[in-house]
Amino acid sequence: MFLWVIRRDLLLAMRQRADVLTTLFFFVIVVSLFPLGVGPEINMLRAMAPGVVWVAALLASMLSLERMFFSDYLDGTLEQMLLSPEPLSLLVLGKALAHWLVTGVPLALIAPILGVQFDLSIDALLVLTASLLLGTPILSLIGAIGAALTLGLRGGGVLVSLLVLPLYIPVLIFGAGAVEASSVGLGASAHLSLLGAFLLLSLVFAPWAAAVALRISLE
Amino acid sequence: MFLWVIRRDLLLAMRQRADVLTTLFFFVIVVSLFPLGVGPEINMLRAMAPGVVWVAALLASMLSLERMFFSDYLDGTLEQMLLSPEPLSLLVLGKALAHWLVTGVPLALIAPILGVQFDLSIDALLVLTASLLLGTPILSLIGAIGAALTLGLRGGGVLVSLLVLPLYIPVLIFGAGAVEASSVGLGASAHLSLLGAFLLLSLVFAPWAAAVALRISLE
Amino acid sequence: MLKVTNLECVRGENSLFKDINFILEAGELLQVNGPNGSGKTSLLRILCGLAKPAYGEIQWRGNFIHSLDEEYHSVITYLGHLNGVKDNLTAIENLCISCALAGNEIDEKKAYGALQYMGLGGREALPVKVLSQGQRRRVTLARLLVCSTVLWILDEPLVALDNAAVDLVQRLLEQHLEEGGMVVMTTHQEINVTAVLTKRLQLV
Amino acid sequence: MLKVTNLECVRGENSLFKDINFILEAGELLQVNGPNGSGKTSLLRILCGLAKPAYGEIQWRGNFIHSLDEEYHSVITYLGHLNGVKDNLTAIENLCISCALAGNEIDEKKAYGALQYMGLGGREALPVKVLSQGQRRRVTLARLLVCSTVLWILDEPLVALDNAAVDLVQRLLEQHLEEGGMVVMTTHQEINVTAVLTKRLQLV
Amino acid sequence: MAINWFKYSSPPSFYSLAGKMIPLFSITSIVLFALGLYIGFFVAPTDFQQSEAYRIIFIHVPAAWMSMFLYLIMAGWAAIGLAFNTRLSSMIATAIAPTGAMFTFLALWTGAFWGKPMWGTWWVWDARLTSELILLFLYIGFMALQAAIDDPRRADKAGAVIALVGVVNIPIIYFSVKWWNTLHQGATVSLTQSPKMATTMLTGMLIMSLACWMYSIAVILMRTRTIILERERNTMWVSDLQGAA
Amino acid sequence: MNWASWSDFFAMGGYGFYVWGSYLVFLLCIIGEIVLIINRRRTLHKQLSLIHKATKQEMSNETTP
Ligand code: HEM
Ligand SMILES: Nc1ncnc2c1ncn2[C@@H]1O[C@H](COP(=O)(O)OP(=O)(O)OP(=O)(O)O)[C@@H](O)[C@H]1O
Ligand SMILES: Nc1ncnc2c1ncn2[C@@H]1O[C@H](COP(=O)(O)OP(=O)(O)OP(=O)(O)O)[C@@H](O)[C@H]1O
Ligand SMILES: [Mg+2]
Ligand SMILES: [Mg+2]
Repeated sequence: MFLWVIRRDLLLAMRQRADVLTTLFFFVIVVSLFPLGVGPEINMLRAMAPGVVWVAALLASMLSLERMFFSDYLDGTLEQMLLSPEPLSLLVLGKALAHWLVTGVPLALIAPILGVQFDLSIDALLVLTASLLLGTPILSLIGAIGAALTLGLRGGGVLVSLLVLPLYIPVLIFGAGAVEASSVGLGASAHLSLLGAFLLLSLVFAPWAAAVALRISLE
Repeated sequence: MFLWVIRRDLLLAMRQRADVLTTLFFFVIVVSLFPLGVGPEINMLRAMAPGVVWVAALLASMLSLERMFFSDYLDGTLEQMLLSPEPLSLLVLGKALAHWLVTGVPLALIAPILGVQFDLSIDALLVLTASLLLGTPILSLIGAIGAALTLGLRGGGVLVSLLVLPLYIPVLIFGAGAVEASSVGLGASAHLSLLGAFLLLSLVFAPWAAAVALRISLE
Repeated sequence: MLKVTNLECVRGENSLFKDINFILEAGELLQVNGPNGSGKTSLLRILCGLAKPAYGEIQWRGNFIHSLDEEYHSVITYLGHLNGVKDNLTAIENLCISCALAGNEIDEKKAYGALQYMGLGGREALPVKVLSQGQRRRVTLARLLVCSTVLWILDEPLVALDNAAVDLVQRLLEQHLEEGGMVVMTTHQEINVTAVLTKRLQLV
Repeated sequence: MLKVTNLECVRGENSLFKDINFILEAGELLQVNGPNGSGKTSLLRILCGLAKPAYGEIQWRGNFIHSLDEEYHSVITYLGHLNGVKDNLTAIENLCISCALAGNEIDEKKAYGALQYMGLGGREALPVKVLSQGQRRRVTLARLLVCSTVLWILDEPLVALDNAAVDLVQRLLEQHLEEGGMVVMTTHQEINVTAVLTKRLQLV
Repeated sequence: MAINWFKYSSPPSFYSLAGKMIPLFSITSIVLFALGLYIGFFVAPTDFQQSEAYRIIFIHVPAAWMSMFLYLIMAGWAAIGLAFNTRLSSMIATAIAPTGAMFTFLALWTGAFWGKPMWGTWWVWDARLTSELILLFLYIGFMALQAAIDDPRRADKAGAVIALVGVVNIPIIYFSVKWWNTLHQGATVSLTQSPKMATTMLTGMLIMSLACWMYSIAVILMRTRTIILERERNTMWVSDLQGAA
Repeated sequence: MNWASWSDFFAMGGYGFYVWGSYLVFLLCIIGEIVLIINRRRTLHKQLSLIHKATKQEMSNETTP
């Protein structure tokens, strides 16, 4: 049933490919904006690359949050989910996972190409991908809470950013930190394992909190 | 009548202060995320400051675009504007100007404070403010086209970013370029006058294009 | 003076109506009837130039409306399904601003009088969001009192109004028609307006 | 078996209804009537636990529904104003998935049969967005054929349906009631279902 | 003649006309590709500066040219659709976008694969490269906007506006090498030693470009036919077509 | 003829990776585009024939009784 939710969301994403691609291109465009703003000096670009890629990933993931529950809310599917005999938090977990598969994974996979534009080393590129793969599910999980809280509110887009960006900060610090550590030769494993710990924590708590938020928003 | 549009939008912004503040906070948060992502080296931060502030301004201005026509579209005011005896492009110009007064000007005014955090010199701070004051109206004007085109579309938020960010790039390049030029001791006047030329161009063409787009979207 | 020939409207893939022909002279009322989704709103939007017909022409005093454009806008007043009032502005601000946007600036006193007439006395300075649905509709309709246009195009003006307000609107329409104005309107309710001539158009 | 005592619902600042009491036994149909905005949808949402009442209790087989929670969900089927079908999925995908979400996985053959019965034969593999409004409603209602729940809570199930489909739904309800099921429904249309007992609840 | 044009601007007759033209253009493009590749790999000599790496030119330059031409043509058809409300021209514009985006991507990709051996880096943020990247974003924005709008007539018009606004980018790409002092120069290749080699190279490049043209036309016609069917699915002629099939 | 042997041809004077990397992607893009179009056309035809069949069935249902 958990699997059904994921399956359904992926099927929908397949049918509305434009939505998925738009997020991806937003990510690419934002990352490409920085060199244009900062100038083409390759050393500086290399140094700021991890931060830039990670901030862009944060923003892309955040902007696509609105989609997580909104169309289901509009067409009544969310009501049906609330009435399902399975625990709601499991459903939310499914939706967050689907969101990750649809936004986080493509971001992580395309990030190395962008990293090449910033002249990152192979090692750093690998760590970048790994940190994004570990970090983006956290973004989807925490984001689910924000998306559930702002469901159907006017100005939801900017509001959700205010709610979730502060919570995203630890992920940003350790995600970007991992890449930097590896590019200056220190190991990235400490940072990555911290990210893993965050992931576990949010896997446990976020679906539950988002489920509560959903019930509140739909009442 | 042009003045009435501006007056009305400012009055509304006054009544819904939360919306205005949210944009401002988004700007502040995004700018503050970078030092977290990139690390605390002050030289690098100083070098990337113009680019970062400008990119954040682009994103903040872009995210608030949705508001430009959307509430008027929902409650039918936009229809009334289309039926006004004044040319529609004048109305659009008024709305873009109001959008600038509400988002662009506060951004430009708060930017020096953020610039101080990046250890910019006084000169550079002044040029930053000047470039933002010259550049943000262009963002509002070009953005009006994108906002008008995506009016009432599913997933409008990310879509508008895809449409307008590429068009924002010249503004970003010359805006951030001006600050950099002044902080390395070259004069910023060449960049600023180019921005001024862009502004004139977009003052002439953007309201007209946005008016065409509005008519298409409302048909 | 308003002449419509062979109008056809296509929404999505099917044609809503076709071969609509009528002439509306000064002092005449045209009432458009039809079930939900039959295209009444679409017709009215075409008449005021907000949408383009798939086929056919609309002439105002002998000129095609798409060639008149802004000139045509200054002789019509269109009130749609939506109220076009802002929740966060007061009734009087809403009235003043919507008149100004329609190219007809009025002073506070006139606006005050119009709201008074519409039975909103004492509520002019409240933000519209605390008003009831019917009261909001009255704020919208107050524009008819202060505008000086000839052709009124009204989409379900009586929705959400109580009997007193319906009477008020009927009297307003009668007065406008007597003065040589024209009205095109839709309504699902019964209405009795004494006009020079009341035409009916049935959409299916 | 479903017992409601002293139910009150408050939306915004005013009370929509209060002191609603009824008991629904196996084989019984409860029809909720009332004008627009009288609180029918609100009542149904409270009955299935989507909203909380301002006052009063709802018991299912002697247990309060808020203590049963997910267990209660597995005995009810709620169909609301909204269809809960996805435009971009096909009819058969929609049916399979919504059943699976309701904790009742069905195979393609069964889903196929249900759609066939609802008069959608030949259209199972089309994306729902190309179906007409009535056909979409039929896709939603097809869930009633394959679910195995006892209590059906239906909000205006007959909307957008033509006469043939209305008959179909009536027969479906009769069969469900004969088998000892229960139905709570609202409708503005006339319906005749032979049930053990048809109760009526009038909201004002 | 005028009547003829009129006839083929109606979707059904264009549909059948395009059906007849597609094989023609496909075969020509296959022949030209074969010829161009043969010249490119076996006739054109090794470049004295770049050795064999320069052979990327036979796809890089055609792809770069096509990316710009196709954008202009797309904007042109879209503008005609916007001005004269002709359905077919808007459909052609819609059909051009994916092919244009593909050639833009290829120009970027092949450029990057050329830059690594020549400049030592996959990517630099110089004016031509950046503006070409923006071109890709413009194509994608056009496609995304049209995909998001359900009403095809509105999609056509909205797409036309954004396509026309984006046209400013094309002169920027083309003249970027002149206006700014950039890494990307066109000169390296034409500076080969003898005029004979330059001519074989030039013929190779031109033949490949022609092949890309033919390919684009064939693919765009195919896509236009599909779009016509999608949009006119409820009309008589499509169901007649279906009944005949 | 520029090439002494096939391996020479594939090596491209040491630039094989770059040259073949470009040409391969070029080929893949072209093939991918054609496949996508044919796919789109095929699903469309399938849908159209389904609709056609359904409407024909309905029409015969209406006329026979
Ligand atoms: C990603 C990187 C690159 C991009 C986006 C790019 C883009 C373009 C574009 C848009 C054109 C056509 C412009 C025109 O017709 O004048 C072009 C032409 C050309 N490019 Fe590139 N290019 C890239 C890398 C390179 C590299 C690395 C080289 C060689 C060292 C190169 C050599 C050429 C040559 C020789 C032409 C033909 C110029 C002419 O004679 O018209 N490009 N490129
Ligand atoms: N973009 C569209 N695509 C397809 N169909 C559309 C579109 N826009 C409107 N329609 C359809 O056109 C029909 C006419 O709508 P319209 O609003 O004109 O009806 P109406 O007569 O005003 O109805 P009501 O009495 O409910 O106001 C409706 O059936 C609607 O579903
Ligand atoms: N959040 C809210 N704040 C204030 N009032 C509300 C709120 N939500 C609903 N209402 C009001 O509660 C009333 C009951 O709505 P409900 O949907 O239950 O009516 P209904 O009987 O189902 O009507 P219909 O026949 O139109 O479906 C309406 O008048 C509505 O305006
Ligand atoms: Mg209507
Ligand atoms: Mg209801």
